[in-house]
Amino acid sequence: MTGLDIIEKARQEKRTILTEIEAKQILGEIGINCTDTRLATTKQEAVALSEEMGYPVVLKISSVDITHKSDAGGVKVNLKDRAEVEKAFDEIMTSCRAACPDADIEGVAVQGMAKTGTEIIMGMIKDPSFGPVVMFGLGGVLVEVLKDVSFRIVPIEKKDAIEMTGEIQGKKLLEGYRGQEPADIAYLQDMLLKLSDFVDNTPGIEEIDMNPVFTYKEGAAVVDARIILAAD
Amino acid sequence: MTGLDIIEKARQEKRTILTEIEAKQILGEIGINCTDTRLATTKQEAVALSEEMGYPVVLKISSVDITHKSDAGGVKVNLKDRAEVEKAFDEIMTSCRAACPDADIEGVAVQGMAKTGTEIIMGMIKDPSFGPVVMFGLGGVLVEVLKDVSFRIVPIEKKDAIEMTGEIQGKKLLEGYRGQEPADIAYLQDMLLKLSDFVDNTPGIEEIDMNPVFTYKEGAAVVDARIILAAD
Amino acid sequence: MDKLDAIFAPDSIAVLGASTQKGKVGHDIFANILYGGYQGTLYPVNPKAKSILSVKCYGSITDIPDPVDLAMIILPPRLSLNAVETCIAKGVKGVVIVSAGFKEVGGEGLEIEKKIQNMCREANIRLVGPNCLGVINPAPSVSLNASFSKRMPSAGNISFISQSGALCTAVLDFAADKGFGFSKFISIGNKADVDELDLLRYYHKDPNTDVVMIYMEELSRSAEEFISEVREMTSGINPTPVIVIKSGTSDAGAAAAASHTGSLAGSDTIYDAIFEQSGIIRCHTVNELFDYAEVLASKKVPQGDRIAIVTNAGGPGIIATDMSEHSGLKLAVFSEETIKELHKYLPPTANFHNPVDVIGDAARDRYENTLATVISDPGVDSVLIILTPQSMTDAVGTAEAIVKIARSAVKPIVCAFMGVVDVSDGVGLLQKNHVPVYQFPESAARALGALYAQTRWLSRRVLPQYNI
Amino acid sequence: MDKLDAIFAPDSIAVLGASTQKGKVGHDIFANILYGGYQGTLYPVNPKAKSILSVKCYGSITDIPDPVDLAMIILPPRLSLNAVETCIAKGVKGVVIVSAGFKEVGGEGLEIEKKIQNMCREANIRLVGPNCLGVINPAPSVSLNASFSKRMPSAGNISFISQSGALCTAVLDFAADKGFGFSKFISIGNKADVDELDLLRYYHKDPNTDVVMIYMEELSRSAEEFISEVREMTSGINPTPVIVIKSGTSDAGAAAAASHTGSLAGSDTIYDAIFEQSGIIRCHTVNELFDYAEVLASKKVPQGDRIAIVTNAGGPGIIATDMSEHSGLKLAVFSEETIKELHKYLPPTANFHNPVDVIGDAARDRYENTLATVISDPGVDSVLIILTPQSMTDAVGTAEAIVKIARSAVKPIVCAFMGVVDVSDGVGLLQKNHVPVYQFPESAARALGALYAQTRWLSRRVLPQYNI
Ligand SMILES: CC(C)(COP(=O)(O)OP(=O)(O)OC[C@H]1O[C@@H](n2cnc3c(N)ncnc32)[C@H](O)[C@@H]1OP(=O)(O)O)[C@@H](O)C(=O)NCCC(=O)NCCS
Ligand SMILES: CC(C)(COP(=O)(O)OP(=O)(O)OC[C@H]1O[C@@H](n2cnc3c(N)ncnc32)[C@H](O)[C@@H]1OP(=O)(O)O)[C@@H](O)C(=O)NCCC(=O)NCCS
Ligand SMILES: [Ca+2]
Ligand SMILES: [Ca+2]
Repeated sequence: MTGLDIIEKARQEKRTILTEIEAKQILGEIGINCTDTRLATTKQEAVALSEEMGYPVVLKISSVDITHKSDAGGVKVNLKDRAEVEKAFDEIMTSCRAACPDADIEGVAVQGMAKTGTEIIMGMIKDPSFGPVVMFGLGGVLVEVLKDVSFRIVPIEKKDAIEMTGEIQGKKLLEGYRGQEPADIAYLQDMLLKLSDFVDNTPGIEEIDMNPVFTYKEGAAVVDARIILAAD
Repeated sequence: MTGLDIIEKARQEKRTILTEIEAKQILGEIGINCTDTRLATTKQEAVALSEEMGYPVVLKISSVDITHKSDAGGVKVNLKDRAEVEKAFDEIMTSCRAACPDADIEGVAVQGMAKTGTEIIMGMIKDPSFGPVVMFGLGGVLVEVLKDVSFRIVPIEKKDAIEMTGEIQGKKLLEGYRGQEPADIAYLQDMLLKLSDFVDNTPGIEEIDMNPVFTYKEGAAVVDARIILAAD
Repeated sequence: MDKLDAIFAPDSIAVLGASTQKGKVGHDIFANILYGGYQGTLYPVNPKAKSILSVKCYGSITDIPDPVDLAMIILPPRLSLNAVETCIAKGVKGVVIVSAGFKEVGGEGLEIEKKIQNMCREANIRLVGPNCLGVINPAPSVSLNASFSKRMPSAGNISFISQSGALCTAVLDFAADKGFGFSKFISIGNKADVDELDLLRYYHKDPNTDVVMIYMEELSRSAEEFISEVREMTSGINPTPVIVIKSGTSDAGAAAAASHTGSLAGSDTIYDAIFEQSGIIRCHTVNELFDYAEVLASKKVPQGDRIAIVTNAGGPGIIATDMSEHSGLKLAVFSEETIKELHKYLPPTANFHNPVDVIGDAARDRYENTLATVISDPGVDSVLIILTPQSMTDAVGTAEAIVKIARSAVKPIVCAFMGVVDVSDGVGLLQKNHVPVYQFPESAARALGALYAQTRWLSRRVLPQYNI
Repeated sequence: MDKLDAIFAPDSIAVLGASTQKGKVGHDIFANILYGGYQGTLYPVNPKAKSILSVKCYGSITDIPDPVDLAMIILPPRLSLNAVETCIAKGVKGVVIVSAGFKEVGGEGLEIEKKIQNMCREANIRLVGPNCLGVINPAPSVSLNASFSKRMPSAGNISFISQSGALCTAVLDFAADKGFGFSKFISIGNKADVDELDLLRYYHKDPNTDVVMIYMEELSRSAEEFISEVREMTSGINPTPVIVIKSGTSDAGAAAAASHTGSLAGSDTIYDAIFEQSGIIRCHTVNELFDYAEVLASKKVPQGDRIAIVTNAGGPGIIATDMSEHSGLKLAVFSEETIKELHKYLPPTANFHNPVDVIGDAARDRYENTLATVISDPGVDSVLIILTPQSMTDAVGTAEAIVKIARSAVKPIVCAFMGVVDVSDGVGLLQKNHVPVYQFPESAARALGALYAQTRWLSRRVLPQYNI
């Protein structure tokens, strides 16, 4: 299925929220690197996928009805072997069913543990007056407490992307701070351009959230992603 | 030895830098809670102290000549049993002797692992024109990248302490953020007052750094501390 | 001929709703056009009057025997609707509706506004307003003051667009007090047709407009279109700097968003992005608006961020230094030759390093020689001159010297002549010669900072979209 | 009698270095005192002149047959040293040294300054300067203009302290233009003796000083002493608000620090702390200094942060709303009774919620009734009135109504009368009656924000030092 197919399918199912797996597939298709994330509908599949990807892995509940996955007990990280994966699978299922009894549960998303790096967040939202805007900010405390983010109206050009990564208060963090390796800023700028081009060419997208994105000396990886479609 | 004795002794030894153990003893005496930190001169002592404090523990090189302890390989954290402590002791000694061959090494400071909490930093410096000032800020990224700190001239009164904890940009972090428990702000204000009263009554102190301090729902603990005396 | 020429430079104007009664809006605006020395032909229209202020009056615009370019309508909404019909019949090219009571009150007013909007669109007539203050063009060849305001500003190279009519009168007063000149001045009210982008296009082409000031409450068209066009105007071969003061920051829309990104996107943040992307300088007070317009209108941009400060008083020099650094500038480091040269002209107690202190008893000469010297230093990109009135101070002489040097300099020079009365002749001289001059050093430094931001915008180069 | 009375209100003055030559500092200052209508007795001292400007001249201060309170010394450093000796012999109570060339040039100048400092200290004489502009006291009972500046400001309740002499002349000019009055005005130059704290003590006790403005370059005494005393003055039973503009931010000292704390402590940060702890309001431009002084001098503080805005134009109302929120205020929510009451006075197209729009054609009545109504709402702590000149506007009448209500109101009222000329009579009336009035709504809102910060400072309560 291509990205457009995924969107089409969701529309037919009268969904506006895509699953993380769907979101990452769409983003991957436009050239944005996401951590490998695949659906397991059974415990056996979860183990098989984990072995294939290599430990440690992360298991997350996959359900369009569960928005706050961690709160529902739907996330287990750093699973180091088969036994841990099996145990995590059961625990996730049990606690999600208890927390959200009416939720339609598709299965569990298995994903490799991304090497940690400086966290950033990137996203897009449709402004009620001005249409899509893209956003760039530092992850974690900086964005949540200080709202240290930069916005631009879509479509952006290269210079805009350069300004976005340059105008946040905490930009020193991207230059490599306390022994952390510097972020590949040019790569992040490219990601912003790809995001802008994508939303510019794809009508019907309401919001995109990539949070967190881990940045590395070369490249970056989207660890969690959400896409919300416009209600028609 | 009381705090004043420690300072007197350092002066006689023509030292301006106190060890972490000395610094914490002085701070403890004025009612500032520091993690229990004691000197072990031998591996056996290190193990004995660890058992007494209870695992896990932290080992840090204790030497007035080694300022950047981590860089010299002088810090090992989260040591869970006797074997790990023994191994850590040897490694610390080896790498510190290699990194700083001329350093006078007193031994190793053994300290209990403090429960983590929101990090803050607190300190004091003597301004060349205006004498001692106290400082309060959030630890980690916020203080290092954004310099989000508050200063007051010594002596401060209660209202000043209240303003200090209230005027930092990231103060929301102290209110408990993302499930982290809220900090005991009144306790931090008391710490600032104790710090101010201490430096106001004790001449000859050039700088004090408490970084990090972990804050809890009740109380707080100074995890690392430095005191520098004025050169006469 | 541009359609908007009929608004800003009409050959003839009819005022529908002109009145004989002093104090009525329809009378006052007619009087302002008449006594403002309008260079075209003016016709009052009022079914009840024979003449207004001695000018023959017509019962309907269609009775006027000659062609009419612009119709000013000052009639209540329902009457305005009929009046627009007659204007179309007459074949006018532009309509300005001053009256209030349209979209902004909703209901019937909104309905009437929509009807008028459609009628004008179909007739291919440009419409300004309704609910606006009017239009002013002080150029001697036009001399049009079709506004509420009795005072015609002097002619200059800065044009103004205001969504709020009320702000216009205050801005005109303020400008008169500052000796500030305008090229074109317009209040656009409800923006039923003509809006900021239309006017920016027109001002950009206008050889008499070098800088545009906008007071905006909200942008009522596509951000993408606005950005892509304005970006061209503010950059390109013939860049027109645009400065905006934008108010109103209701974040109600954003509060409802589901995602993280959404929760951070306040409408004010989005406007910041729009202005950034368009190359528009945003400011937050009317004082700043004027300060920045003045320096941008001098049409010189610094090549870099290194500022030299020349002062006859230490304190203001420090204030200027602080604000320069706050505004993104750096203090220039002088070459050895510069310092050697300065020693020739300045007393030994002077400060020869940046900020140069020519000392309280400096008359014209020291300023002149110092300015000539520092501006020639290749390490200096712009100069800020501070003059405080002291007993030996020669404000006029110093201003003459500055004007002389500024005339041939490519680097921008701005002045802070501190004091209102004692230095006013010097200030007047600088203003007449388009050397930006401020009352306090902090304003001057901040304006130079804005000018340097303009340099950075202009040097934005087109880059390939992707690296890889 | 306070020693500083001899500086601000001397019964007699000798000018050492008074000169017959127009243009010399010694001549001009003498002339300014004489023609400024000084109410005491003035003696020129100059060994070469018989009389200066018709006044009998003495060869030495010791030749003067009567007692002398204040000696103004306007002689080069070495001569000043001798002159101080004679002043001590004469038994003066205060000395002001205007001359430059002392500590600020180092070397011999510094030596001489130290000697003079010691001599005055031993003789128990207060010394102002050297390197200062002088002293002004416009009170009719004194009428002293012992300064470089020809213009005597009008009398008011704001006192000024400036470390920079040059800034003083600009401030005086600016004040004259704004119709701003001063109680005491002093330039303290090198601060060999009298400094900010001495003057703050004096001003605090002075019944004619309600607000103090300071221009400071650096504080040259113990911060602890300064803070603990000034904190008492700005709080306490008879609080005197103090506003400072402080420049100069060299962080060289801090850069050398070894610790983390040290690396974060820039000198500017330390000054912020000093001002915070002293209850001093810091501002960054001279405009703000005046804006805040004006509102603080009106001697009313809001009980809370809820502001009501009344305007005859939407745009400026929005600007005021934005700046209010920026400045730490909240828009008041009116009670139902208030809104009902407003319906009685305002046309249906008005906005009855905060900000209240009384509509462009409001004359005096609507403003008067609206202000009376909103100020009585218990949910309102302060009111901002915006007036833009439109055809029906009655600036003077509206000002009269505001003055009438303000006279009996405990809640602060500030105005923004937009426009310089058209509204000037109304502005004059407000100023005369101590109702703070600004040119633009953003300045008015920001000033109210500063006033509310003052409320918060005053309501600082003494708390027990420790919880536990
Ligand atoms: C438009 C407005 C000014 C009209 O108010 P008014 O003066 O009471 O209106 P009138 O009905 O008296 O009409 C004005 C004149 O036009 C005349 N008139 C009536 N019908 C007319 C017609 N079809 N054509 C021409 N004139 C006509 C009237 O007879 C009157 O003239 P008179 O004084 O000689 O009798 C008023 O409705 C308004 O909108 N005021 C607010 C304006 C404003 O604030 N705009 C926004 C600025 S930011
Ligand atoms: C103090 C200063 C003004 C004197 O400059 P000057 O006018 O050249 O000084 P002079 O030596 O001519 O002395 C002035 C007068 O005092 C007279 N005089 C000399 N000795 C004297 C004495 N012992 N007692 C009284 N008068 C004396 C001189 O004869 C002369 O009078 P004249 O003009 O009638 O001949 C100058 O040195 C100075 O400091 N200027 C800068 C001032 C300034 O900027 N201050 C800071 C403001 S922020
Ligand atoms: Ca142009
Ligand atoms: Ca007082």
